[in-house]
Amino acid sequence: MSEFLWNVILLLLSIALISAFTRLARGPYLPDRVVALDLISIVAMGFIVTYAVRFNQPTFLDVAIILAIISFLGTVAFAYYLERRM
Amino acid sequence: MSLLLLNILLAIAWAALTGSFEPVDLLFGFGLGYLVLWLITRMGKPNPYFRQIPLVLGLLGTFLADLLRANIRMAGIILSPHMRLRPAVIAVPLILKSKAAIILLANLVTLTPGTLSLDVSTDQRMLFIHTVYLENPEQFKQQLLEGYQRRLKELFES
Amino acid sequence: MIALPILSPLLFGILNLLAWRSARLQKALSLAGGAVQLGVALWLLHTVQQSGIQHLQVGNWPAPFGISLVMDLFSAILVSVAAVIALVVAAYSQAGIDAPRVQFGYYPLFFLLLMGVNGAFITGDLFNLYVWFEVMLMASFVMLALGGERPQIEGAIKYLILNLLSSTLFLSAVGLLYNLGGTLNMADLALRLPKLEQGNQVTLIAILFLVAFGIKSAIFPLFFWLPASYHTPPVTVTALFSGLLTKVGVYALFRVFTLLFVQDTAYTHALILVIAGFTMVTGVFGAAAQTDFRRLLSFHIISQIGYLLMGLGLFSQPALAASIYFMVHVILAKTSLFLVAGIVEKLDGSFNLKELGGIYRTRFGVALLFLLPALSLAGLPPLSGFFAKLALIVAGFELQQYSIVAVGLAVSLMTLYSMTKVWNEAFWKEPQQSTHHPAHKPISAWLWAPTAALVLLSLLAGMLAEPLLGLANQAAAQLADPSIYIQAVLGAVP
Amino acid sequence: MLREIIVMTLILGGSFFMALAGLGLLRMPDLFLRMSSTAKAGTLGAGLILLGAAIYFDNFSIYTRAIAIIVFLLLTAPVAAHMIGRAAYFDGVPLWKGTVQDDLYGHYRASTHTLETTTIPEEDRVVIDRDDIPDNSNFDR
Amino acid sequence: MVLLLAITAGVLFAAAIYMILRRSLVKILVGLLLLSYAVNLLLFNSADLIPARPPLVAADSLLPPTIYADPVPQALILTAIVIGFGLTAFAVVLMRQVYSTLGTDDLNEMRCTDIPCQEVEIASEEELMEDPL
Amino acid sequence: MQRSILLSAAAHYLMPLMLVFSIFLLIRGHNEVGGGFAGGLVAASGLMLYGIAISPAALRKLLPIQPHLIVGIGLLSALLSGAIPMLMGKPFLTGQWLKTPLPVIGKVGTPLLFDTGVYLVVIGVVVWILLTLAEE
Amino acid sequence: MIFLSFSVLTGILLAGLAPLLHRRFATRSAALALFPLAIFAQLCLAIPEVAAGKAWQVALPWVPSLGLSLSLRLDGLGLVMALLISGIGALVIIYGGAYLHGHPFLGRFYSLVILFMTAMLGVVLSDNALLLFVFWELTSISSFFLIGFEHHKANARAAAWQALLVTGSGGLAMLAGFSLLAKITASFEISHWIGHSADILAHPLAPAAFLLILAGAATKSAQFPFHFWLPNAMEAPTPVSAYLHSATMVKAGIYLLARLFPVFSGLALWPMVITSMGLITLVGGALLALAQTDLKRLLAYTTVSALGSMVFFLGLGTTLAVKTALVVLIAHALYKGALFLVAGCVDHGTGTRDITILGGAGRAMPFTATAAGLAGLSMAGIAPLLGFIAKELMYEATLEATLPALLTGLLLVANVGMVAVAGWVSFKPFWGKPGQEHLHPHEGPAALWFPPLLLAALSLLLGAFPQLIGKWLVAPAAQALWQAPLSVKLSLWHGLTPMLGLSALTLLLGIGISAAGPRLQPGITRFWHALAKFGPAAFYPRSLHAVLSFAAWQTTVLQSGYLRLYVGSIVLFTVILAALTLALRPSQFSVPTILPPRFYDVVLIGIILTATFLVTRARSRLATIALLGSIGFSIAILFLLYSAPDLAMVQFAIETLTVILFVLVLYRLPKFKQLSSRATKTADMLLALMGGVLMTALMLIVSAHNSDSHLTRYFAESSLPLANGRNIVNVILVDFRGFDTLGEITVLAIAALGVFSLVRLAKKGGQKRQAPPTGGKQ
Ligand code: NA
Ligand code: NA
Repeated sequence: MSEFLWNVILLLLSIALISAFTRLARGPYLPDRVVALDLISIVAMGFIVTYAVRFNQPTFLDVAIILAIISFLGTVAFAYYLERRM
Repeated sequence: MSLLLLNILLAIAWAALTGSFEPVDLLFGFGLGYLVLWLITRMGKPNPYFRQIPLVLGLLGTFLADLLRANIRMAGIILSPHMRLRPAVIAVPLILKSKAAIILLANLVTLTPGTLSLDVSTDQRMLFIHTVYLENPEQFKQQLLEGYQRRLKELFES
Repeated sequence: MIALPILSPLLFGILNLLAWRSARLQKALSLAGGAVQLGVALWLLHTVQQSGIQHLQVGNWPAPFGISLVMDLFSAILVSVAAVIALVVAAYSQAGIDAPRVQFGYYPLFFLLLMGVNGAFITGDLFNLYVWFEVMLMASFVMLALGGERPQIEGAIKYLILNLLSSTLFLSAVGLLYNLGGTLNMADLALRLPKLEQGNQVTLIAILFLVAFGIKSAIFPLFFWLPASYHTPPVTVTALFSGLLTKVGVYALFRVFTLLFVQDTAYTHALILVIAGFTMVTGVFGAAAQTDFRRLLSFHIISQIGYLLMGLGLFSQPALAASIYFMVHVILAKTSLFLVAGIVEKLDGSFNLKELGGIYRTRFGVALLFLLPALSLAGLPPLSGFFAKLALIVAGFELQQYSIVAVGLAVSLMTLYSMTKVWNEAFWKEPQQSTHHPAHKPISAWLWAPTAALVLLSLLAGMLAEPLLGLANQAAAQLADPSIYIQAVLGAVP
Repeated sequence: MLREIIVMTLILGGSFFMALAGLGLLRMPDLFLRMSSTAKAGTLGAGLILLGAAIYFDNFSIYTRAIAIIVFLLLTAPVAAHMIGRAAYFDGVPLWKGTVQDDLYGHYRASTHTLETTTIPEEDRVVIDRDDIPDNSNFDR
Repeated sequence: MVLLLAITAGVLFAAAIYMILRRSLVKILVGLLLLSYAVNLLLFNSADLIPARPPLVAADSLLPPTIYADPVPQALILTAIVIGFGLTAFAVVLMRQVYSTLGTDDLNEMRCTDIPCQEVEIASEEELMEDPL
Repeated sequence: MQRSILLSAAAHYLMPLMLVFSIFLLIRGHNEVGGGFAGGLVAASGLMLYGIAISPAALRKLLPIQPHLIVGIGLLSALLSGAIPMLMGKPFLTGQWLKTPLPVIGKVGTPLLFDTGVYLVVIGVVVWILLTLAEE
Repeated sequence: MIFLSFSVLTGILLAGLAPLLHRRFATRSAALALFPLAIFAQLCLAIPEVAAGKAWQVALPWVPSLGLSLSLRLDGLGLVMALLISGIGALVIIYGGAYLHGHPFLGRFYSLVILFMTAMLGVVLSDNALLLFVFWELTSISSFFLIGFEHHKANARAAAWQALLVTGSGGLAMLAGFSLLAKITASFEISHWIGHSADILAHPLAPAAFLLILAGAATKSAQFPFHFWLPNAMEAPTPVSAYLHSATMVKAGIYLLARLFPVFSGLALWPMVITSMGLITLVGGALLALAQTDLKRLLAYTTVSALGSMVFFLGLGTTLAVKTALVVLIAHALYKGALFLVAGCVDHGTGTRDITILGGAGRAMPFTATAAGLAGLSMAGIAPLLGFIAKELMYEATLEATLPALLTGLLLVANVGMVAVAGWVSFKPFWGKPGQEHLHPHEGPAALWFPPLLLAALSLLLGAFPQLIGKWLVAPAAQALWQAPLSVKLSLWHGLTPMLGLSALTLLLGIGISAAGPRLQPGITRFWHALAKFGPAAFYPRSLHAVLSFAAWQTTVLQSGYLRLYVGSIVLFTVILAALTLALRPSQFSVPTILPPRFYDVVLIGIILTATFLVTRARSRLATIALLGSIGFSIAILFLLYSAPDLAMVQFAIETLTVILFVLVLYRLPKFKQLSSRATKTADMLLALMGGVLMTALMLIVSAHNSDSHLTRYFAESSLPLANGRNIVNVILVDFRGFDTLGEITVLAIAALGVFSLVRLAKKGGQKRQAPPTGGKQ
């Protein structure tokens, strides 16, 4: 039962990942891709946390923190680029 | 004053990170926070709004519930085969004067269902909001005025 | 303390970085650093010669686990020659490098480059070797591009891309080898690789190493980055590169193909020999086609690499000894030539042979400084190049490898051709109208004195051929028998 | 047992909202609508999962860490959305054709680089080079 | 998984090589980045893959659990990643410099340091010899 | 376009948090996930965020010393941590530990000094590069 | 002998000091001739002992590990050469001082001549082949400088270069030959070789060694087909030609053949190759001489011919032939040395060397004319000069050889040429009719006319008293060749022999041609010019040109400047080598199946693969960066899934920083353009695929092996107890392998420094940036 649920969870996360990636690949505009990349890192974070729980590895949560901090920076940088381009 | 507060906050954050609230940890965290703050004293004027930290946290709490509700509504839109959309960019006049309050408002707007703060005008008198489903512009502005704006004004400008 | 040749340049590099604003302080530091380096290197050479291979476990972690620093005679010789070059170039730089470069980190880069080079020479760990290669490369990228003008950055681009390719291949090969051998320590690998059931896997990886280090050492047909870039920076930089960088690649080839990949020498080393021949020929042909002093010298570097590889391909103790001696010879001679090219350029304002002329008439001393290393490079007796080539020939005949010897001799003639071409054009020919009169230009003692010292050393390398060959032979004996190295690092070998 | 159920529910819910954010990003017709779904659903999803994890490990340091991340997300997600949204708007990313009202139109003054409350005369508006924007990959068509 | 990872690394290698073979510097830069991904995967694959067993010693024990991932390749990759970052940073700036100096990023227009730009003159002085006998 | 007030406000509060977190990563790195690299990268990210959100000039003002000196000091402390054991006659980089663990930090030894060097170098390098590019 | 060994050292020292001495003592610097004179005297004192069959010998080790030792040996052969070298050397220094009086580089001249002389002495005294080679090359290089003495003239430079390259290539061949002999006999000592000639001859490599050494000798001694450099070398100042190109250097090859006569003469190849080469040179040289009008070139071709004759007789190899070769060697040195010096005097006194112009200078230049006459008579082989004795011996030797008629006939032809040239050179300028131009001949100082006169007088003296050299010089020298005592009886009068008749015939024909000279010459010249296209002289520039063209072509192909070709060839080379290795040394593939992927692994890998594919096709830089980011994030997640949290953490952070870096720089970079054609892309794709397949294959081949890393266990076991850390990866980074990390942060530091310097320095230099310094593709 629990195993099945885990698979459902991971499947949902995979769906999120795939959708976000598809948007990233499709664009059509740079901001679309940036938003997609941002979502990818959020989903990745969820994935990591889920994985940490699934395999009982609390230390993995620290990676999630990094991801939360860092992904914001990436988005800001893209925005910075878009603004400097103008 | 608020520097001290921020410092204490950092000490607590440190203790939270290390997961142990022993006095030495807090002391170390305080020292560390002090160091960090010393490094960045020139970074700008400290913000008074940390005085109202508990109030802000309270607001955050009620907001979380809002967030959940909003998302479920969004789920309805996204999952329905025929998305019901009526998007618009609305300029909402601000009654808030405090910068911190405006920022918080903008954040709250973004996090609530179907709305997204795009920008604040340079003179800080208008907030531009994108919304997924606009029924009535005036009602939308009013809602925001009655809801978050008034509460924030209470918090920050009383 | 065999870590010193790595740590002392690091220290001086850092000090130079901290002394960022004072060019004078940096210059003084560079001389001091060069002198310290030379002292340390010679002392270590002496120690190694007296008491055998020196070995240090960094961090005090035992042998196959921690990083080993190993200094056998081969390493010690190269570290010493590198120190000589460093000191000479440091002195030459006092007048030979422009103020903006000094202002923008020339000296820190100089020392960090030296650190990388020495690290590569001394480490006994394969991955650590990769790290030092990167230190060296990174420093050289920056030094190369530092001028920021068209030729420099154009050259730097190609240099960078092709060298990154090589680094990647190297790193991949290290990974694959770790998968096979489960260790990174070279002595340990040397011990474990022969015990693998399927030696052919090792041979296959050996090929990757051959290509990776082959790019670094500019062998045929992987040398393209060198002629594209070496002539672009100031001669001081080129001299440093020519003396050290490609030689590190050759060093690495020697190290792995004498220590790790000796299971299938009938295949691997025969391949090296073929490559050596092509490298010599293409290099010297490339040089023959040049009309630019530095470009010509750059192609000769390639050709000389061929000779160095010849010793490795022949793979006997005398052949290895010949190559080691050759390496010392070519580093001294080639670096001197680049430095002389710098003086010539200072005098005549050009590197183009067509625009140069008349230096023999007006500046006999400069002409002599060119002539001695040039003839040495061409293998004229009794200069060092002659003994180097003779030793290779004798070693080649010993193994009945007549064709490579024939190639070597023919290339030697072509070398004579291009060296005398430079002589005819830059020194004998009358001064060209387009250039100003060199006779009245003063040359700083900081330029000629270090060059003269290096030329003198190069002469000495010929005069002292016997003791040097003896030393090389001792070094080759250590290379030819990997068990000496393994024993020195791992203690008693089962 | 109860805790396990709570944990599973939270994480399941979180991943559901994440999937939702993904689908929203994929299905919504323009950038601003897409952001509306990701900024919220993503934050909520991550928050729920983190909460689940904190409860699962039931350790003070994990709680604080989870809360730290959640606060961090709540702080940054809107800022990020705002940054991208405004940059995209002024960079000329078009609104969906079904958009009913655009109050931002004509409020950005090119000469002073300010966003103003009143409408800017045409000649001082930022001229947006829309040809420059679409940086399509082959995937587009 | 080993097979899958090996194929992935191979594809990354191939893509990297393909990009490095392009004429545009920016594309080559992309190729170099792909190359570093490829090598990292190769290194990662050089020890047994073990899911969810990080090489950490638990707070209450002296040794890691009985099964744990090999930390060595991890340390190597970490070093390689950081070095790669340094190289990338420099390469990016260098390429920018190329573009701003040369006004192009087409490598076909950067051949001057390789080919002697004046035609090589092969005719040398022996032809001046008055009597060819 | 004017700087976003939302962003600059966020940066004011995020940056010190990130610095604290980075030191946490540095100190705990020997025992938990983290270390000088990760710590340095987080700290540098924080500073970078500050530089982008407010201005490179503000970031430069904020730094107590110039980035190249941070790099130099970082390298020097890494070198020093290796040299200390040399003074005691041990090989370069041999770990030297204080007998009693310090509160909070735990056992303190030269490897921590080394890791701090790494931390500083990473910060210095990233900030140096960023400022160079952003100040053009 | 100790004096001799010192003299070599002193010579090198003196060569270095000569310019200084010259500057200090100016006009008196010709006193440098005292040095060779002292040697000459010392050698004269040694004659009796050497003639008694005693060879003086010293040996010091130099580079024993290569077989190079300082072994000097003075025997009869060496003595003859050494006497010529030092004797004529002294005269040339005196003469040169006067000839080049006031020349700015007279000091360098002294220096080079002394260096050359020393080297030449070294060649003939060395008993160690490597030592000989050292001196041999020293003669080549010093002659390079002497020929190019007037280096402002392009012709002089070219001639010097040609001489150096031709003799240098021979020298290298010779070195190879020596090394082969050393391989056979395990020694470079020549006396050792002579002692082991039987072993050498029995060895299959002997012919190769012989031919290689012969190449050295033939190039040095201007034998066909290498003869052409010698006439060109007449660009040298006349004293140099007299010394190098008649008396000494060109005889080094003859000396070498003579020296190795005992080693190789038993070889079947020896008579065949050597005689034919000598004969062609002998006849060809004489006939070519007839086409010349320049005094020095005339002399040069006859020198070629004379050298040919010496080689020819060494090739015949009979006792008589050996003796003949030696007598010719001495006679030729004396008369040809004198004639060259005379040519210099004529040039000095009249300003021209063109025999069509010269004439009637005898009255104004009596001493020169006398010297010329005597030397000319010797050259023509007229009694009672030494040349006559030599010629008689020549005919005698050919007459007793196999094929006497053919050989004698050809010899006759050559000798006739000699007589004719002798007439043109030594009589026409002095006693003949002057040409159109008005010359003002005058005699130079004594230092100019005395040396040729002395040499010419010696020809007369030794012709009159031939046994002086016969007993004391030729016999000991012949003994050195024959390795047994030979009796030598030289006399002017042998009675009415066939040789005398041939001599008379030679003289008659020669005088005839000489007289008919002006009318004959144009025809001969035309004939040779027609032939020249096919001759070796034309071959030299043509082959050089071919080599250089090939070099240029090769270089433009290899070093094309197209980076993609470089990368392509590196990849191709790697793939080919790997494929070759796999073919020759097959390895086993295996596909491990222990660990099946989970579905989310597949999702991640799917994202990586898709993104990678899209990256290669992307037309937008920013899309590419975003795609790269997604690859990096996916890889980081994979790291985490497979137990590498530290790695994931750093990868995430670095990935983001890289994106930021790109973004900061990107707006200054150009947009993607489609530059390559479809065909190129397809080819690249194939190549890239090969590279990718290779790497995958390697990974699979390697993972077929069950690896066990003993590093891992050690690190795990000692991480906490010994290194006080629970995070093993971090402990590895800062402790177990902290040294790597030290290097790594150094790389980072350099990168930052590089970025800073590159940007700032470029900004600084931005204003004064010039156009590309070299033209380039415009
Ligand atoms: Na080099
Ligand atoms: Na070189």
